[in-house]
Amino acid sequence: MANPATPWFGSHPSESHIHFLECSGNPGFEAIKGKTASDLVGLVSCAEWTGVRLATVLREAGLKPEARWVVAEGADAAAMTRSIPIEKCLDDALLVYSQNGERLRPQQGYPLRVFLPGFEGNMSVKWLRRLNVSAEPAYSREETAKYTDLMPDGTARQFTFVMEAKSIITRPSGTQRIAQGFHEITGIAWTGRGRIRAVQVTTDGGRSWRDAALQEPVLNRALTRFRLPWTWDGQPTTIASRAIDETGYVQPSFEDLTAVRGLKSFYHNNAVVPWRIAADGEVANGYA
Amino acid sequence: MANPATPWFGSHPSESHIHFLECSGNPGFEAIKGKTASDLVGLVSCAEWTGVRLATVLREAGLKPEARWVVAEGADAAAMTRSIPIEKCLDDALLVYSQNGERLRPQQGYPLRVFLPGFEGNMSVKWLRRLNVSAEPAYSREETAKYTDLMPDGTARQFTFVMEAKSIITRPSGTQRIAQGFHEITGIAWTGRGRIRAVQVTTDGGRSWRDAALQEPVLNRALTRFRLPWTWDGQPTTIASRAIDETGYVQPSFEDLTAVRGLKSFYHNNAVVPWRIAADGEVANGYA
Amino acid sequence: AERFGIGRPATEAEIAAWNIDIDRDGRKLPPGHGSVAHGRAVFEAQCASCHGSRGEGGTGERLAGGQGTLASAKPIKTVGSFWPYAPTLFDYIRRAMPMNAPQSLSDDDVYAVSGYVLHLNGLAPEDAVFDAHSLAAVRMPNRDGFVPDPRPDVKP
Amino acid sequence: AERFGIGRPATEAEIAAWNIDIDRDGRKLPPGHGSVAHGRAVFEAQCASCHGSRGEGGTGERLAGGQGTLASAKPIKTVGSFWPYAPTLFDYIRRAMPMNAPQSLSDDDVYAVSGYVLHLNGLAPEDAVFDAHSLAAVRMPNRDGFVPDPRPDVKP
Ligand code: HEC
Ligand code: HEC
Ligand SMILES: [Ca+2]
Ligand SMILES: [Ca+2]
Ligand SMILES: [Ca+2]
Ligand SMILES: [Ca+2]
Ligand SMILES: [Ca+2]
Ligand SMILES: [Ca+2]
Ligand SMILES: [Co+2]
Ligand SMILES: [Co+2]
Repeated sequence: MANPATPWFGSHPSESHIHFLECSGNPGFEAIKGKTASDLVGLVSCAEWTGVRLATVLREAGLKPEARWVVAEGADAAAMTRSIPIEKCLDDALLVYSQNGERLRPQQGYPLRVFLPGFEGNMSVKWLRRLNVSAEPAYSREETAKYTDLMPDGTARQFTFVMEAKSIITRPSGTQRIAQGFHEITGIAWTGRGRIRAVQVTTDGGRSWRDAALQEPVLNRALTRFRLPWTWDGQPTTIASRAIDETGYVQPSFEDLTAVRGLKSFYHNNAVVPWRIAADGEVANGYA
Repeated sequence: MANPATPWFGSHPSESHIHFLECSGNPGFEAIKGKTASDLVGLVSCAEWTGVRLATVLREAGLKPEARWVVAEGADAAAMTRSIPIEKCLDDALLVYSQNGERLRPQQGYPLRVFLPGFEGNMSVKWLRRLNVSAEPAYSREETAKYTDLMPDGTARQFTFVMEAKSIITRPSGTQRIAQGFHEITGIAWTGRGRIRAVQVTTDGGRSWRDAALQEPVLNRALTRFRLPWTWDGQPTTIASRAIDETGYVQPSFEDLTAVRGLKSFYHNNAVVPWRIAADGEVANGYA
Repeated sequence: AERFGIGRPATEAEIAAWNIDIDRDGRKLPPGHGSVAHGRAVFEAQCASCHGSRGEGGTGERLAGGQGTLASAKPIKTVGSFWPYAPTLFDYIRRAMPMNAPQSLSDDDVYAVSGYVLHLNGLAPEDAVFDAHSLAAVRMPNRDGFVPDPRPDVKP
Repeated sequence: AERFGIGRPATEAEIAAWNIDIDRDGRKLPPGHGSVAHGRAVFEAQCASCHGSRGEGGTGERLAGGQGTLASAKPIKTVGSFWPYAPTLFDYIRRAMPMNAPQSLSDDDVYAVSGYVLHLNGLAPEDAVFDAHSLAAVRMPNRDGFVPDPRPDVKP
């Protein structure tokens, strides 16, 4: 990483990939009462990222056998530091210089940032100034005091990197109002573990679930749109979606999730979001 | 098509697809001497198009057995008219209202346009005001006097809809200048017949060809980036790419293409573009 | 596949407002008629500024001449040399010309000026009058000049 | 896979300029030392405005207290209650604090103020002096509070 300001395009073999990027606190466990879909899961984006595989750079540099982690450090005021397991570094980790076909904007980490598909967003260190290959993680403040998930027994889970499968119905959703008759229910689903296999939608408060259609192409670790035609009979009901990813993992209900993790883990809340539809067609958060 | 100004989202089942859209005269047979990659094949784009399948609309309306063509008419000053074979209409033809996630811009056919994946761009009628289902094509001026390909024997090919496989190296390309040493050759390939299967690159003026890497996802009827690492030894040479699509079709040389079609067919020129690299690293059109 | 019951039938009035397309055989040509002589007047007044008074030499496309050039090294494609169907001339002029005021001509004027363009190409006598029947009856020189697309046609 | 021969080794000077990360065991801690007493002075001057003079009640994060609350319904996570390794305190303060002027403190001052934050948490006596050896020797109360990620953990 001697000179990251050198334009990398052309001088390094590059790839482009469409991936989501999500804050691990999207939403926090307290924020689950948000009014709109954006209140609840607005801290996710999906873009085409272009750059060099970290594996290519590490191969050019040469790795010692004891290399187990790569510590990435930003050039921001806090010199943000996160440790990346070597398996991820040699798999799909990227050093990116472009987003959606244009050079990174300053806010997105110009000139170079780490991009870790499917991992919590904080690890995709911006303004990258240094990669330090080591036998141990840094145990930096951001991977001890922060970005660890406190459990009801007082222990905290550490190195919780992958963002698990999530989905939300964006239409109809909170603060919208619908009329009786034909509607196309639609929303987005994603998983840090690969591709979305299916999204199931309930229109009767969870009694029955139907497979939604997935918009092709269903990409690895990318937002995936789903759609289901539906005719609303005008009766109050609750609609919700749940994502199932290629590992078979099923997006849990908030009740099931918090039964295991309590309400204080802050990060990695991927619970189902139910939308309640009133007789007048008003749509509201089913948890609120 | 009674009221195309009605907002369609939500009231019709929609899909989004990433496809290229290309002018059938990209490039003309005279324009083959252009200086830059953009001079040669700049009349192509790739975007995500969102809308309703034409098949869905036709199914709702009901088709008679003698329905063989759908004549699309625009609300532009010339009321542009093109005939679409019913097979395409019932396959992947779309009526689109959004491009790249935002409503169509006026220049792109707001409020609604036809989108025919892989077909010559002129047929994706903008500002759509009418679809007329019929037993025959309209034989409109745009499908007789224009958009027909004149052959050396004076006959003209008609209903030449599909844009055949094409590719071009965009880096290094005409008017650029390279230094001796490592380069990543990169460019784009596409085919109206489905997916790109392979792109082969020559760096020795056509004596040998190597498979380039294709950027995933390789989408149906979409621009596909290819890349090949290459070390230039500083000797003058010619580089070029040729696309092979999933039907096995191979992008032809300009010589092979014009041997069959002559120089006056104007449309549907998909010949290989060779770039000549001089001793000083200047890159120029190999045909010029 | 599923039917959703969306949409409604277009009304007769809605269809009529936009129902202007003419088939190649001219069966959809409207009532009305116009002479080559009147067509010359319309052309001089509304077309010649772009197309030249004899249908060539203006900024608009060349409309006359070129017969017999299609198989040559310098093919000239015009209404007379290239267009296969005369009713398409009515269709196109009515919908798209004059370029500065499309769909402003009466059907009679379109018949007349279509006739004049045919006349400029030696395909109608000075004293001809065109209507649905006579325009459909014109046999264009390049009527049989079109062949279906044989692609893929270039073998590697 | 193929090697392309791109890039060059970083120089010693380039590495030294950015080589500030400290491991949890403190082996990478730099020379230097600082007393809790001096730390109090640094803290009052440069930290208390955000964190409060006793490490709580300011706009910055709470730095002291909360021990024994982690398993409760209102867990309070601070350096004293939650942080597993004392050397990380040196690392974080040196790289990121004071927030308005990060990386402005001398290593001696960072030792001193780290010591003072430990003192505020009852983890260092009033008269302690910290250096690489003594800071690495502090055993944080929540040292063993972290467990590996067991997900997927919620069964449908
Ligand atoms: C303001 C300029 C202008 C005027 C006035 C005009 N035209 Fe045109 N005309 C054009 C242009 C430009 C084109 C080519 C349009 C295109 O390709 O989309 C054209 C195309 C045509 C064509 C098609 C030629 C071909 O082979 O495809 C015909 C026929 C035609 N005009 C007839 C007329 C007639 C008849 C009038 C008068 C009633 C008229 N034009 C008035 C500019 C004009
Ligand atoms: C201008 C305000 C400000 C000043 C001055 C300031 N801090 Fe902070 N401090 C913060 C904020 C805000 C945070 C939280 C930062 C974050 O989460 O990214 C923080 C976080 C911290 C933390 C981490 C707490 C945790 O549990 O994660 C420590 C330790 C800390 N500061 C120590 C200090 C010390 C020591 C000084 C003086 C040398 C100092 N701070 C000066 C605002 C300040
Ligand atoms: Ca590149
Ligand atoms: Ca651009
Ligand atoms: Ca975490
Ligand atoms: Ca829709
Ligand atoms: Ca937007
Ligand atoms: Ca054509
Ligand atoms: Co965040
Ligand atoms: Co064009």
